[in-house]
Amino acid sequence: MAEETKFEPKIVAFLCNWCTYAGADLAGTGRNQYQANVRVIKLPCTGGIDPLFLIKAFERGADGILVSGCHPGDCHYNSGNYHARRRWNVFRPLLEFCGINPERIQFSWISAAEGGKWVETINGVVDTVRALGPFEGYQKINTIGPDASSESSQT
Amino acid sequence: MIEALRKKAEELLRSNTVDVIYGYGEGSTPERTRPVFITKPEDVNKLIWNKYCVYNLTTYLKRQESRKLGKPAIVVKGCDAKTIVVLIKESQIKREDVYILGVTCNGVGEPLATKCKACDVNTPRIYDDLIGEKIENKEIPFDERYAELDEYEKLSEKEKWDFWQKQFAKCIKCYACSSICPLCFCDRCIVDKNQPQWIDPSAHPRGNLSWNVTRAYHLAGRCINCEECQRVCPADIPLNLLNKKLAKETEKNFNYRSGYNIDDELAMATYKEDDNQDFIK
Amino acid sequence: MEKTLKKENFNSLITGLKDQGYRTIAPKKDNNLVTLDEVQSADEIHLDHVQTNNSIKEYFLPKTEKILSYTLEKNKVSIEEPEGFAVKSVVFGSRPCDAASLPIMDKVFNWDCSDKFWVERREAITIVTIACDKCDNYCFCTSVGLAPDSKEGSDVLLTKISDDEYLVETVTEKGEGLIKGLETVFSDPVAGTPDRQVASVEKKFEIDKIKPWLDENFAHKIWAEFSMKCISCGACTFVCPTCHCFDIVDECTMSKGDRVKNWDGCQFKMFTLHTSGHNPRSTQDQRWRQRIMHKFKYYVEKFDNILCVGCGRCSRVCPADMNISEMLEIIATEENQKE
Amino acid sequence: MENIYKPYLMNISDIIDEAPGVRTFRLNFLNEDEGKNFQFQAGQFALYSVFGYGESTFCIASSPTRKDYIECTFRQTGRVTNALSELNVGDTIGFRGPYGNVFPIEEWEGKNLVFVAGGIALPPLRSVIWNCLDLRDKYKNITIVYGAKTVEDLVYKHELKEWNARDDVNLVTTVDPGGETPDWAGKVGFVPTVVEETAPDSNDTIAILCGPPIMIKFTLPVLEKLGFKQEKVYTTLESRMKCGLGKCGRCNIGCTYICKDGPVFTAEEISKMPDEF
Repeated sequence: MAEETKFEPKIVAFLCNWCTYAGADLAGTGRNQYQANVRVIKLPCTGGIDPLFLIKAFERGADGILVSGCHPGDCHYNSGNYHARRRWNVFRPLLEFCGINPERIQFSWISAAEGGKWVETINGVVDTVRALGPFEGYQKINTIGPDASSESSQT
Repeated sequence: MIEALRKKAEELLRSNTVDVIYGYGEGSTPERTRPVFITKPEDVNKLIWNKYCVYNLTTYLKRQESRKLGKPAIVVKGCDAKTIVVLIKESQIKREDVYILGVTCNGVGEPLATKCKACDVNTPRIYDDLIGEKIENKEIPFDERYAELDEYEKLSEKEKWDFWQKQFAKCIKCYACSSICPLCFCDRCIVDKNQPQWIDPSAHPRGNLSWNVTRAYHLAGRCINCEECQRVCPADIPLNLLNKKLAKETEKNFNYRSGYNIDDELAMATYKEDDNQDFIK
Repeated sequence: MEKTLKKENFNSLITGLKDQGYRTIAPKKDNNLVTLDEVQSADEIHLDHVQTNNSIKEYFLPKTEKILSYTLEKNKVSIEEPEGFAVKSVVFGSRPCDAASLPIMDKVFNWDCSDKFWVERREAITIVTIACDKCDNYCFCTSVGLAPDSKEGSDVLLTKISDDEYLVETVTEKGEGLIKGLETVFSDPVAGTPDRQVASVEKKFEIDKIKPWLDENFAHKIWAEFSMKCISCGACTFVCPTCHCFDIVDECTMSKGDRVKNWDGCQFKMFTLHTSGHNPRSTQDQRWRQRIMHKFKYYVEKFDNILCVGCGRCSRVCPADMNISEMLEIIATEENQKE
Repeated sequence: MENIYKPYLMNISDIIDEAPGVRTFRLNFLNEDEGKNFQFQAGQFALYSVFGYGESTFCIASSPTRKDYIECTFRQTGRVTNALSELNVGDTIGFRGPYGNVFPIEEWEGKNLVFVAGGIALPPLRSVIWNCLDLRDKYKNITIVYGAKTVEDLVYKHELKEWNARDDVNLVTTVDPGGETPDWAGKVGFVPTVVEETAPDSNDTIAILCGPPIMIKFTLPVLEKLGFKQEKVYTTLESRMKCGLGKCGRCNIGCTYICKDGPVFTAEEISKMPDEF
């Protein structure tokens, strides 16, 4: 009897160098286990995360995304996370309006001291996205080749 | 009103206050108008004003060809005038570099353009001269202004996705939406940058989704709802819904409306410590 | 061969084509637009329009198409060629101007060496045109040597002869084969001269006047004057049935990718931009001139055809109301005045 | 039917750093049969591709008389050339060509040749220079004037030495003022000036010119002054190209398609083209 392969979501995490990345590091040095579905991309600051990065992650097969940085007031560059928060406030509803489940893009503040929160958050994201299932909508448009698009247009 | 407009235009050109008038002229058909560039006082009779003057002429402020004509006076409706506020705030033009010929307007388009349905700028909020009888701008409640979005926001996640996929499939990547947009003024658009190539240039579902989402997002907190992108789209994609959604979120979250007050900080260039963060863990 | 086709038989025609393995593309209404699109039944077909929004071009030169794919493994590359792109189809109800664009474009895609993506699609697709029974101000086929009932490029031409009947004329062997294969759908023509309902399209300019003027006026102030309102989008070139310029780009992930041919247009400022930063056509007047010159001079000199069929789409969609026939009228008038 | 957009696969067998940002690749056909059947002539160009990045157009820089390989020299500027410079010996690239017309070197037999090149424009001429040198008996005096911004920017430094050492080649190298090094033995000055100083005899001579537009612009009058007729002056043009086959529609200057009717033109032909370079 063929065993049903369980869906394991691919999660891309965009982390700020100063807080969340260090927090994730702390979780590692503290030997706190968390689900291995996450691929971490380290960036200097959440303020430097262009929403295009998130779209690109979906294009390249991510089922879910976590964006995480310093708590308000703690930004290494003073205000990067405040600016980022403004952008997320409008970008998230935009994606939702286009039919992308907002649960697939999650945001968090995790400081360098919060290894435990990192573990909790990433496990939460993985569980949520696993429950949502593969991001079929995006996978479909990723696999439709350029040649197929004209035939499928306007239908 | 046309007479007053022509008279003023002639006066501005004769006195060398400006070098050129960007205005509306007669179009290919009676239901169309077209942009005209008047540089000689004797040509002011080419200027017209009627309900088909839907264009937002401020887009020519970004074009090198029209800029070469010198200092302009622009015929603007109340909605178009908001663009100038944003352009000034974003350091694209200086207030003194443009002469604003505001026209009062009771709506354009036949049938009436959707942008006119909840208009609260019948009289421009910024102008050097006002042509036409001043109309008292009314206050329109938030819900009414964004009423157009209701039927789409109500859709389920899958319905939304299917709706937009169907719309984006029509996109042919002609970039008329960004070419016409007075606020898409980057010398080289992100889609034309290829190191790295963030947005696939092909007009397939993947490339079309990232292009259309990015185009809209780059106007977050900036779009003044002139609906030019939607008007020019040869594939009839309701692009303005995306822009409007972003405007709604900007207003809801930051109490900011683009182009209304020249003293307001640009929504996306500032922040407040107590900005909404109920979605952040 | 001449036959007639009753409107009520459209459905059996489409079903018949389907049974024979054809995909049918026909005008279809979608919101405000009528587009050439795949149809499953005759109910979807919409014929009460002047012109479809998209041109027939997209079924021969799609807006985006894969020209090869590859897989990358370390420093090993293997190339795979696309297959199955030429789908056996009938385009039903396209306009004569659209059909006429095909033999014109055959020239550029076949001179010197043939582009198989074009050629194989040309072979796979049969064109059943319906002569125009109405037109609008933007139509100018009669000014570029065509007519609302031209047969150029069509395999079969249908002409309305009453509210519910069409005259069917085969133009090519391919068309004749198609009709013969579906004999029961068609009837024999009734005796007498049928009442062909064909639009009358006003002739706006003398095409003979255009090229001589272009030959002399590469540097003329009209290029800048006329194109001042142009916003440099590609709408005119993309909806044009004869504009065929394209771009080739790679799209890939780390391990595999496609080389893709996409529509491109001479009105974009990036179109001719060199990597060095130099741009031979950096201003809009140069690009507008290129568009007119390419259509009415360069292509004529190279391939002996005007690269325009007078469909008027570019002028209909232009965001700034640039009107190509108006430009040509001005040129023809100028040429007249010179004499 | 053959897919005209399908490239040959080529193996990079050698990489030479010529100057800052400028590299030469030596390429061999992965499929030996393709290599055996492949022919080109001096002046032709090709489209080189890095899979995943796209295609870029430049000339074939090696001589058709050297049959075992193809060489190309490129400067790192755009997306594809940047990707090319990331590659190593043993990597595979795509190659489409040869395209375009050729230098009519048979017509030049029995004549003097003057090659004038500036900066990164030596590669297009290198193919024809070696071609003529490999058939040295067929030509009379051969003069090469080559200039670059600085000594470092000169490409093919080894070959310049080789040409300099030959007594059947008159090589004049120059660098822009300020670009010289203490041990620089060549001239200092801009190419047009140096051509004027060198004053090659225009009698029975063909001039072949390649360089940035500004160099061409100022060298053409100098050649005219020296008595060169326009039809005796050849140059090669470049443009943005995507297909190389006369279909994609962007490389035209008037009715002339650089990819099919060029890239080699005489100064006379160019003088008749509309001013849209």
